[in-house]
Amino acid sequence: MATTAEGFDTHTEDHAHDHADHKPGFFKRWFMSTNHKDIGTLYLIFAIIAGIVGGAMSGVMRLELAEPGIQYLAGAVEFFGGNPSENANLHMWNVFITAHGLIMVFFMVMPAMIGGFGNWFVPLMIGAPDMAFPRMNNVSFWLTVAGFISLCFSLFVPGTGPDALGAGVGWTVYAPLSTTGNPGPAVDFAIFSLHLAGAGSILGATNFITTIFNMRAPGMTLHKMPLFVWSVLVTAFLLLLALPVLAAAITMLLTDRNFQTTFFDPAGGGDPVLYQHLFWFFGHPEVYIMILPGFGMISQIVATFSRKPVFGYLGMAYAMVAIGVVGFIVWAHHMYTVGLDVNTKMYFTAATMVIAVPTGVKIFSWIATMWGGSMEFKSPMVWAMGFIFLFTVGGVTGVVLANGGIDDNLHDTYYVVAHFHYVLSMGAVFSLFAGFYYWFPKMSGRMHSEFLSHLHFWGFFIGVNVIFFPQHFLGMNGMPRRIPDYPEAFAYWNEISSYGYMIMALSMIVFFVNLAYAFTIGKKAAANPWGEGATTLEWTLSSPPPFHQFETLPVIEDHHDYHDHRPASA
Amino acid sequence: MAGNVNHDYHILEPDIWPLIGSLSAVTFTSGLVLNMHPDTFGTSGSIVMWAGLAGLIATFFMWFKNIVTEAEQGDHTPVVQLHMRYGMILFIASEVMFFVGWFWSFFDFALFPAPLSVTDAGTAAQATANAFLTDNTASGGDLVPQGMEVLDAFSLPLLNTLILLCSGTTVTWAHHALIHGDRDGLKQGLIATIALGVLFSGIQAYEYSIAPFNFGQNTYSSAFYMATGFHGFHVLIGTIFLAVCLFRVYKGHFTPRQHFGFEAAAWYWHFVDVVWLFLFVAIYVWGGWGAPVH
Amino acid sequence: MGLKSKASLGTFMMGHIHTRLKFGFMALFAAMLAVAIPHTAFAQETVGSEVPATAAPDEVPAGETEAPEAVGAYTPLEPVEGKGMPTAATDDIWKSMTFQDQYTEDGIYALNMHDYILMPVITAISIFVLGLLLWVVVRYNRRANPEPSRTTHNTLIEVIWTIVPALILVVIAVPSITLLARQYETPPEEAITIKATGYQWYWGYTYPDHGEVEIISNMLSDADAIANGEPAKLAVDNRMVVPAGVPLRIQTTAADVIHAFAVPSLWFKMDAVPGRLNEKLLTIKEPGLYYGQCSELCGARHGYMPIAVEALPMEEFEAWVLEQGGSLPGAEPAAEEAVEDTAEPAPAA
Amino acid sequence: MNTAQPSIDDRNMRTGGMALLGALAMLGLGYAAVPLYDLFCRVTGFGGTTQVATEAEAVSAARAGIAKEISIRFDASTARDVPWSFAPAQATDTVRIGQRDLASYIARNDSNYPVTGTATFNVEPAQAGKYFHKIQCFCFTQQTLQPGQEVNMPVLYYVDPAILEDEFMADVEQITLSYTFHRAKEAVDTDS
Repeated sequence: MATTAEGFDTHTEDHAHDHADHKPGFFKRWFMSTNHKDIGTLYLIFAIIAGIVGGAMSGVMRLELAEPGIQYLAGAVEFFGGNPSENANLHMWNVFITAHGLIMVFFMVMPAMIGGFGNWFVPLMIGAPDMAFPRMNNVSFWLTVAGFISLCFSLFVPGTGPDALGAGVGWTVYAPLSTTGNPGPAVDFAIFSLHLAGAGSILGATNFITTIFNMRAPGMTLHKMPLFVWSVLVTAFLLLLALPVLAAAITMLLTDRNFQTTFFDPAGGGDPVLYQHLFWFFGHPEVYIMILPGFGMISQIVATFSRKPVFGYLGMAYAMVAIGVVGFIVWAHHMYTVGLDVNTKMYFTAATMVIAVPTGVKIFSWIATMWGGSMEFKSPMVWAMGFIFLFTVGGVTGVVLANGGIDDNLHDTYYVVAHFHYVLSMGAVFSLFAGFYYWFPKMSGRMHSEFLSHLHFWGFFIGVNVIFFPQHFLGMNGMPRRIPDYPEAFAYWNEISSYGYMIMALSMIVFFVNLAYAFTIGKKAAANPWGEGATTLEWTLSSPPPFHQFETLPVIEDHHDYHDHRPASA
Repeated sequence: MAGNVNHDYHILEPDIWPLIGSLSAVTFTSGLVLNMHPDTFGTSGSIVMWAGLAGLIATFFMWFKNIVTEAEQGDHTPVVQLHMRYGMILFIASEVMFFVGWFWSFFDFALFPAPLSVTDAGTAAQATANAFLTDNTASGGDLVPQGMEVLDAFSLPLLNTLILLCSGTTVTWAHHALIHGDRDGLKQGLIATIALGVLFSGIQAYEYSIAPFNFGQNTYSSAFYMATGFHGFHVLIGTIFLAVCLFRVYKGHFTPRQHFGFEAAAWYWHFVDVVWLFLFVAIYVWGGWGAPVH
Repeated sequence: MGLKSKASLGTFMMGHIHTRLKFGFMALFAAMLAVAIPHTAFAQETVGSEVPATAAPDEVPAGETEAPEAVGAYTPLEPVEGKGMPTAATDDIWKSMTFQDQYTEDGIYALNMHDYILMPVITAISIFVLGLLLWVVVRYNRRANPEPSRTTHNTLIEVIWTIVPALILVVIAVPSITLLARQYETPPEEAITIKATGYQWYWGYTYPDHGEVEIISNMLSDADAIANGEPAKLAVDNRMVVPAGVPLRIQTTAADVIHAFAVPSLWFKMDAVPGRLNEKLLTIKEPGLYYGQCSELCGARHGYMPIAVEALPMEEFEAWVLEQGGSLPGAEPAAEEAVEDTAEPAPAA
Repeated sequence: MNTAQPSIDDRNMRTGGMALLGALAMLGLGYAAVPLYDLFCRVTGFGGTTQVATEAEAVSAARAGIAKEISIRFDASTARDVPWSFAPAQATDTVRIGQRDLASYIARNDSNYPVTGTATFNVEPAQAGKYFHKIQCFCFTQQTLQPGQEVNMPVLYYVDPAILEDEFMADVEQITLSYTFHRAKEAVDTDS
């Protein structure tokens, strides 16, 4: 099978050079792009920049939390052009938690997973020449950038008052803190940021669903699609159905703030809890939006490096569908302490625990895929294995939190912070790095250093565990989240957690060194650097693929055998 | 496209409008924020907002112009038309979820109403207390606070319902005419639909102008204006969409076999129609039931 | 105090992995029994065992022991290290890694559920997955197994790994639902009502059954707290004083934005939502000082609005009420409003 | 343009005719909706609003002759920007289930300027809400109090006897009725 990849490669080269590799000039190529691979690259670059910004913010936060008392916030206030005062400094903390959350969710994980890898590899994996709506694809990206710009504006304008800049409302933007509690324009900029990024994501979701339904190569039925494509399909549906509800909710926030409506204001008969329902109806699917593409990538990687097809393919695909569907009916488990009645709480406890079943199916199927395999521990594989273990740890603490009665103690403590960073900062981010190392040779045509990638992995693995594992202790011991200062008793584990950040930050330097290495002295990548385990269609193309691939569509005849490439029209 | 492309998909040339459109969007929203906070930003907001809006409108115009040009060039093969069908269906699905947000808040207020009443208290509280013991009127726990007047569902709103339903039939008439090659019927049907759409918007605007309550008065009025206002906005978009189709008909576009632009407009129009039926039943009839009408 | 017994109770999985693991599976079944056994009996031999249900003299600082005789003289309770507050790792590393000791029946039930059901189960699952991963690394690497199998299906194992997790969840659901039902027991009519109102950024406590006593509770500065012998960032100027051992009806609301009234050692957390009253039963088992913090983001000083619940024997509580100018239920309400000056409070700057 | 055969014209005519008929039918149905819906509501008692008690219902509830009593707690809160003293005249009261009772709240404006407030209420425990009926209450949208002015605000209520059949209410011994006064929004605040 290794030979088939090259076989296809030569085939494309027959006609690749006249048209397929004709690239437009710099501005046209990167600012007016209608090419899914270029747009995917733009998304990845954007996500890396946003990740640096959001990561730097978390660095300031970990620094501040390293010991009790307020040490660094005044500097942060000055950095954004404000006048330090106790109020402004403490408000700046809330601005940081808000911006860190929004950036990491909307401008790092989502653009990287769906915009970056989704754009790059969904068309390649289904044997399509591009996305269904190439121009709309581009506006999806630029709307995400526009949203980021709006969020950046919010950091420099008044939040609670003329001296306290930025939106200090948390990424959940709960009313009334976001209405009467933060009257300045910062929250309006943040709200519009979500509108813009959300519009971009809805258009992107439409694009992905259409592409996946309509542009699969001849012979590739839904049940022959690679699992990554399945994961993006489910994710796109979640985006399509969840984001508009968020748009409605934040529009109501906007009118409550500026046009005297009282949707969430009890003074006019409104209800602050209504906002939480609307937000979490979006917010819970959103967390699956952030992890499902990761599931897909891990499936591809595990199969590739075990040199074995995915175990229980159908179970894996439908487990993702099940997670997506159930994800829409569990939202109120984020609201256990608002005063829900007992039946509601029991329902949401039970429904939430149900999600553990399909998730367990996925974990065990990945292990079963490796079982009996011939595993090779290339960098993507170690990241994938790290993902499986850490996501399990994050998942089981989710089972603890699912219990409404237990959550009475843990709600809004560091235990929750630890839980969602285990599933996101480790789950989603590990899968992002796994996917990055997996596809980097394909995208860039260069090989990264395996040594540096492994070094990056171990540094990151140790770093994030040192950051977040002690946070379970802090949460159980009672430390609330979103506070810049804490009782002395919490100092020890906070200090350790902050050391973990240093380790993690160092490992990220290794990552960038690795990138620099790959682009300067990295070897040229072969069409398929991973060997016979890599069976999906992208490995049949050159690295990097031609500017326009599959000008003759590949024909799929067998699930595990994508090498037949007779022209469809023949 | 180059000669050795062996598929029917539409590979587009680079385009500047996505970039312009996105930057216009953030300019527009930023202008809105500036406008909302004149205390902080003075009067600088309007120009930013209008600049952004102009950019947005230019983007929409150029974007659709390009699509139409491409369609007329024959780039829209059957599979590309199928893409557009999927795209439009999915877009409408997301719009449905957008309205779910409004209905959610409306039903929250309707089913779990906060008790606000506009009965004038006066100051003679004890006298009022005595009156309470003999008074039979109910108060408290209403979606529409007592004493508040609502619009009569069976007056102009009913007329509007009929107008929209009627426009649904005229757009179908136009569609059938198009399929059967009856260009005159197509034009007449479209003109009738657009006229009904404009009539609807006019009546809605008139109704807003005479409504006995305003946007920020209470939760009923806020939910009312939000839901019907966004619906009205969609009617406006749909009317423009149909008007563009009419313009294209006069330009000789659309064939009995290929006319997705028209179909998309018709789908959108039916979506707007169905949303109105829910609005009419839920907000006008059910929500306003029992309250005094204006 | 009770260091040894504590280590065997609340130790986290890093403690004695071998024993914990073995214990974990047995605990699963033991936990089912625990649900059936009257919770009090169970509680006595675990968390409750280290502190007698009634206040032991050594629990209360010397000055306080005379209190019963001197009714009418309320002396603020001195905090007890490690009770009702988080534990520093430098004092007791194991205790700093787990829940605070619980002083309510529901809290003990929940803690037991966590320690004897959830914790063993999640630890076992994590270790099981880790073990499988290590096993495949050792056994199925390219050198050990050069020829991969082509197995992609095994209906039996797929059914098993769907059914078994579902069964484990059912096992968890039983005590979970029981716990929820217990937490929703409504307060009896005679329960003493305390209303906690969240403000930006302090708490107000009113006692409607005791002649509208109103307490405004601001955080003490670090220096004052330490001078008082209390933990900094948790100590307050005016505590929420309640009687121990009797049912309390805790009601929460807020005057501006959403806050949350949370006391970890009482397993109690309830949002304070403006325009809405939340209510929950709370019975504190024994006198003591229990600290908590606002647990819903509420603005700049969110981290600086702690909660201090001071549970006293009934007669001392009544003495405190009278000292605050309040009245006791059944007696004539006090005419004057003693705490008038606190009506327009300002947060400690 | 109309190159079609006569049959298409015919079919168009038929379609048009059917559309006209449909429109007429809808018009008729639309106007018939008023009396039909009215009739429906009169028969079913469904009026699109919830928990509004009338004197007649209260009387019939009282006539049910239930001897069981329940304790009612009255709670009063003010939002931060309402400088009023606002409290119930009595913290608790015991009423016979089904019996009407009158409670009152007292509000006094402690500031030296007129303040317009607006009240909202809720009932705890939440499941009791649907059994707690207020026949009359003071939930005025705009209650303006002059400096130092004190008003007595009565609430006339009863507890629905259906409460006795609800298993979720079986161990509820006290129901709290809570009122919160908020500052009336400036946009509709015509008094100050």
